[in-house]
Amino acid sequence: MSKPEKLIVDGKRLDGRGPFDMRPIKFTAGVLKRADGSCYLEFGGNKVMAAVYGPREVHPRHMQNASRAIVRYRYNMASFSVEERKRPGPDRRSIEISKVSREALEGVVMEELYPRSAIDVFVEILQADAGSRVAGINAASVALADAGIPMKCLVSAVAVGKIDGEVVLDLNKDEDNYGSADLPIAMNQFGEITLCQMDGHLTEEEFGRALDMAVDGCKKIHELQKQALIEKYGQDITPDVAQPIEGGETNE
Amino acid sequence: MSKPEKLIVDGKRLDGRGPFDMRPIKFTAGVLKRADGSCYLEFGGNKVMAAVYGPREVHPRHMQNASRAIVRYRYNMASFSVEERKRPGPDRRSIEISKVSREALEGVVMEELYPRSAIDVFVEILQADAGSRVAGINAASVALADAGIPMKCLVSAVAVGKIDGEVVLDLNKDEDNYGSADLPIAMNQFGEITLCQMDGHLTEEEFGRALDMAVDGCKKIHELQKQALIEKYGQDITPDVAQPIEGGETNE
Amino acid sequence: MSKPEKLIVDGKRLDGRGPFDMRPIKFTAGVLKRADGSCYLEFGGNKVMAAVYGPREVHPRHMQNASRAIVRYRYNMASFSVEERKRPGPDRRSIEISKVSREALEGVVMEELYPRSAIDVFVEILQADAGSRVAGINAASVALADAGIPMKCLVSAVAVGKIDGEVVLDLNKDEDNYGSADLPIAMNQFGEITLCQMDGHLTEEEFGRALDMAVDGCKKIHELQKQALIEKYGQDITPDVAQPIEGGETNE
Amino acid sequence: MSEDVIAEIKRDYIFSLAAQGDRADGRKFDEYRPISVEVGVIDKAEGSSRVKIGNTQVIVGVKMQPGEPFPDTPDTGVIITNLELVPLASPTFESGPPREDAIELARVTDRGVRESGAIDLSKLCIESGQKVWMVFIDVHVLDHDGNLMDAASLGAIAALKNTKVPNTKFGLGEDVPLPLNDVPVAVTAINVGNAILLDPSLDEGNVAPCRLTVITNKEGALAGMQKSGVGTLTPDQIKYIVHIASEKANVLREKLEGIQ
Amino acid sequence: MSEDVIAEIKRDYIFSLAAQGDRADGRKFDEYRPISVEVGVIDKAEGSSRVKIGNTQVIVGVKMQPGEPFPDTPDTGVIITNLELVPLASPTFESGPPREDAIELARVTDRGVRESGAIDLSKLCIESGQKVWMVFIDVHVLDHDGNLMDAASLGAIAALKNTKVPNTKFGLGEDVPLPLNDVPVAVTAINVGNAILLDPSLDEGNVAPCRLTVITNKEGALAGMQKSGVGTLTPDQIKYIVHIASEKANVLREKLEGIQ
Amino acid sequence: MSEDVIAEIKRDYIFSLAAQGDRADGRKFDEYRPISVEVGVIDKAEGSSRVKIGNTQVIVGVKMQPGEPFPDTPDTGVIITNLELVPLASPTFESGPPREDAIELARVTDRGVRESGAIDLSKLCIESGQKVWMVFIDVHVLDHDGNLMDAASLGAIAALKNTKVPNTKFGLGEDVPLPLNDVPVAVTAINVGNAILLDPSLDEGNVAPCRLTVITNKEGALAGMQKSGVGTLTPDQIKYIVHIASEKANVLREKLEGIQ
Repeated sequence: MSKPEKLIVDGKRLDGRGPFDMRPIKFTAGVLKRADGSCYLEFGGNKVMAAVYGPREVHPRHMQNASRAIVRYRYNMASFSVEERKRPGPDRRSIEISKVSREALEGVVMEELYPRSAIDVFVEILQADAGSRVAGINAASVALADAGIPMKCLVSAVAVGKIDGEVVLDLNKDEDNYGSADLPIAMNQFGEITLCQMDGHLTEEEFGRALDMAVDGCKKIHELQKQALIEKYGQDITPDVAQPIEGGETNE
Repeated sequence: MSKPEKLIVDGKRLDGRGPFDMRPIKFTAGVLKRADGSCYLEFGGNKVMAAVYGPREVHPRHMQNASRAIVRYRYNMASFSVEERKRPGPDRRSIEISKVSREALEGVVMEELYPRSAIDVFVEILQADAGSRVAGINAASVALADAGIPMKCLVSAVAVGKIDGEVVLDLNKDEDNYGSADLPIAMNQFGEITLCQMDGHLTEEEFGRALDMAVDGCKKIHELQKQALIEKYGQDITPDVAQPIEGGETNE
Repeated sequence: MSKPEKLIVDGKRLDGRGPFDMRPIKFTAGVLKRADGSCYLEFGGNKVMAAVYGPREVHPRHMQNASRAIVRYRYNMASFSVEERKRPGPDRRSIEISKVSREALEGVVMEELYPRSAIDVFVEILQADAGSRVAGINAASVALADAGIPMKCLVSAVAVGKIDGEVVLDLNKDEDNYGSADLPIAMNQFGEITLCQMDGHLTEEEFGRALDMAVDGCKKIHELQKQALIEKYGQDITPDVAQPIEGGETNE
Repeated sequence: MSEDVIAEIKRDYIFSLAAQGDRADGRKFDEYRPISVEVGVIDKAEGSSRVKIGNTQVIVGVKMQPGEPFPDTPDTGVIITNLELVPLASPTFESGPPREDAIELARVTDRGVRESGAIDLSKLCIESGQKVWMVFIDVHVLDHDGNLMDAASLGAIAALKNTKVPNTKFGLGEDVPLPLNDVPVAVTAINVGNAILLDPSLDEGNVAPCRLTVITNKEGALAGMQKSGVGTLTPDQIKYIVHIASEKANVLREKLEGIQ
Repeated sequence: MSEDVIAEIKRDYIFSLAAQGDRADGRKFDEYRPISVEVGVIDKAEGSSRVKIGNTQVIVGVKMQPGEPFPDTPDTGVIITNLELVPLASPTFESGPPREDAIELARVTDRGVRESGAIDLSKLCIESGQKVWMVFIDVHVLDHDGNLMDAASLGAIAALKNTKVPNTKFGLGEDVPLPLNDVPVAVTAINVGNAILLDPSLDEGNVAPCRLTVITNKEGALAGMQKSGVGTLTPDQIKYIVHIASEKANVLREKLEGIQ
Repeated sequence: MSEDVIAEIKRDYIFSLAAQGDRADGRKFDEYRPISVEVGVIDKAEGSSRVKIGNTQVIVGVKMQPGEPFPDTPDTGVIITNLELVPLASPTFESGPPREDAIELARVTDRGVRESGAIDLSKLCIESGQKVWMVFIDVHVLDHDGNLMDAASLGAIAALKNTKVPNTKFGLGEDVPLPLNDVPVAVTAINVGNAILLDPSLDEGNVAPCRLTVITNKEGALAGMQKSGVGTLTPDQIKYIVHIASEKANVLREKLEGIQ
């Protein structure tokens, strides 16, 4: 698509969504035989497979941690997942995404239960639309639960962006290409932010609104994640989070 | 050479050979000082040096096998061995050839005698004509014997191909370039196939004939290997294989 | 600069120096917080930072030496240190320089005091003029002393070259580009040569004079190194070398 | 129980079943697990497929872009086949550059497509000596439950049948189907004792001394073959496998009919 | 004492100080260590800077050379940002290819420059579709005593302000200053207990559960943001950090005034 | 006996022999082991040689192909020298990218050829600024029994003397001999106690504190020099080695006479 004149017409985005609408999302838990846990996610045009192995032995041994499990995360794009064929193997972008995605999930995993072991999270982007990193985190979170890894709660993620000067939820590829800001956010069920990146241009006020919008989006995604697990297990296996907290205290 | 009109004229191939003839072959065992065993082989235009080290300690230790020796095989082409200079170092082709060549030899080595150790086979292609992989296996087999590695028997290898619609033994480079099938085969003295690859186009009937022709070729090469070892040691040091078996039973 | 007609005019080099003059040299010891020892050196247009860490543990363990410390040396050019941007990371030139520089210093370090440990010397060339390898060795030597590593003595280094048919001390970049020989030399305080490389064209007689000139240059540099350490420590901390020896016996 | 002991028990079980004419999952010796072939699963690719053989699952994407021909074949398109054993697909796969197993699978898949003349490469010239179509066949293994070779090969040919030459994207006219000549099919066998089993499951593949893959074309002629593994096969065993592989290939080829 | 115990003691010390409104080096929560910015320190570079924040020290060199534009932006210069955590700068850095920390620092520095539109890339076209200026920003870390992110970002922008387009060298006319539009500044905060501290020292950074870097432009709008580390931040904490980062950026920006 | 003890015994033996004016293989201090030089051993190369010094054995192949000149030397051919310490040649060599020893050997060999002006590179221009001959000198070590440096250097120059510029292959006329100006020769010495020994055997090289290689041209002038190893040499020792190296080079150069 070449740059359209407007990305929002009569309050509707070009794919017909309102500012607060997310693209169609479909989680399926437990789709792989070999992995200990897995999840296939279609999130708009993103097609994402996540698998979890572990807790398992760490090689080489000097990477072991004597007091807790280490979490490893590999975000990988299939060569055919994008418009122009991508060379196989990690590049700088995927290394950064793997790092922040791991950090987004690591805090909810009860690592102290499995000293000296590794929990491996593998995310394959089979088709990439905008938002593949948040899609990956969402699928990985369900795959961790499917693998029976003890967790404090699930992590949910979504991106907010700005198009035609308006803050909107969950950019698609065209909106991302021609939009002016991108804010991927991940959140745990306590309302705490576990991933926060941003590039583009946002005023402080716009940022505040965008962040609130992301928090709402994450809550909706959490419901879908929970449903996917219920579908597979016939019951709610997500951790029981007594009272989600809506932001903590600061020294403001 | 640009493509000739015919590759077989009056029943003779362009280098004067008949369909069942192999190119000149010369094995020399024990040609290197440092290696535990070695063999230099000229096989048509192929010039191949094979060396064996071991049994020796394995580094890193996690690659050791507690119950047997591991066999490693490196097929490597010198930069100047081919028409257009080859970049040094392994490429995908040489990695595949190293794998199947190792598998072709591993079964005849008595690995169980040397737990936790490695037997390293290094094959340098100094000049490549067609059939360098089978030349490498032939030389490696003699180098293993020269190194005194206990073996059940030698392994012998040759390629069969198809040119001008005829199945012929041991293609040279021009025949390989303009031929229509290539079938490298390795065989142990029990008549069992240890390497079998094929590409090109062969009917089932042609394949059957080609395989029989390869079996005959391997037997001839085995004689030359044995002679090379006798030349060096003054006696036949090849293992005493009671009764070579001509094919096993199947559930046909 | 394009090639000038002459590099020596009326006995003076184009930058005004005589044949025996070195460029301005300034050592500053102890300039980094994190390193155990460090030295910043401006040597003509060279800007060099050297740091020393150790003795410290060696990973992986199989690189340890049970009877002495290992010395490691990394010569690295910043991308922006040369006229045309250099790709980050080691190339063949820097690997060779790291090797010979390590060998130039290793002999004066009392390695036997620290078995199983490593002494790491890191040299960053922030700006390169001719002679960056000798500048690196000079700075590294001071950084080793600054780190308190026990040494038999300091090592000093300088290059001699030939321009317009004359042997001169310490080539600058233009002289190096258009000169006809380059002889980098490092020497310990016993008058023994620890680094000696040469390329270009020198008669045996010219070489003899060049080597003598380098020996004199090293002595001058040694004084500057000693001063830099006195400046930092308020006293002479360089090892007490009883009687520097002016060349050993040979079987001439 | 140690892994070695478990492996030993599995081996004995599989061999003694085979001696009785049986397999652990009840299949006949020459019977494949259920096979499914979907195409068009990746919109971003010029062609794509998802193939399942039992629980083994691969996705293949075909991308095409103009590039320079090889100097000695100035009028001929170029095939580049790659296969990734991503660590998601098996506890034994590792991150990092492809290892010999992945390279072997990719190269055998590639030879099957190439040597059978499956793609009519002469129709993929854009400008002689300057520009031809590069056909990238990328096989992405998602779940490794045995017999990757046949899944990769079947996936590749299904994705190629699904491929449109993206002329529009590069201003070269209308998109057209990739010109195909043949439909090569790989059939993999193992020998377990004196039994020859097709489509080895993961456990069967692990205990078998070696595998033989036979790639045949529409007419039943051989286009490729690869023995993989340390074990041996007699000439008669090989001839037998070639024979049944060429028959069985016709059954697999039916799965590809109607696909486009 | 084991390293773990020392780490524990440091953590307790820093947290309890913060609870009392204090920091180990006596700074206020929103106070930076002394900052120095020098430019023109590398003659061989088109622009360069040496930035110190406390003992943290980086050198940034900018090199420019003509190169090919990306196909989709034929009239636009290209920015390539690289950062090297050379082992000279810290006992914990290692030789070898850049690891995820170095890549993250480089990419966040790059996005700060890029997304704020700091460089007027439209003026870096030499010949449309054929040749544009490539701007290489190389950050070389010399001493890592905490808060590399802000030092790298400040160093990059200082070096860019110091950069002359080397037209002479490539026969393209007179050298001119690199055309700049904005001066983005990164401010990094950590939360320690309930305290938000700016410019974390090495020890503070090590014990903090995570960092948040906020990059703002001249007008106080956000151009980039990056949370780094396993810990969490509440939305309110993030909003508070955004607010003070944008204020503090003005103070840092003064250090860059007059530089050219 | 441990390896260390064996090494100690060898060291003592070699040093005490040298103190008596002797060597383990009975050679004089300035005597080389038997040298053989063959050329034309690899038909696929434009030039090739096999050099043996004692049991040390190298094969050198020279390949030539047209390529782009460096921008600053548009009329000058390009030399690329590579040396592979393949693991076949010694129990201590390993597979993988070349390590510092291989790189040093290649670079010293390269400098010897280059700095002596052995090849007349000005005659290797095909089209100014566009196309020149690239001369690839590949040294393949087959058996490492000491003094690889001299074998590599001798092999390189022998292969160059054997080289024909492959004009025919690239449609550039008749093949002609590679234009050579000089015949640089490397001579390597060690000091053992107070003895200077040429052509160190493997054991001698291992126990010597360092080596000095001196490369001289036909006129006896120096074209290159490299000290390798941790030990030291006095200036007088170096001058002495330079002197005898230049004399001994004439003897080695005779081995190259008549070669083409």
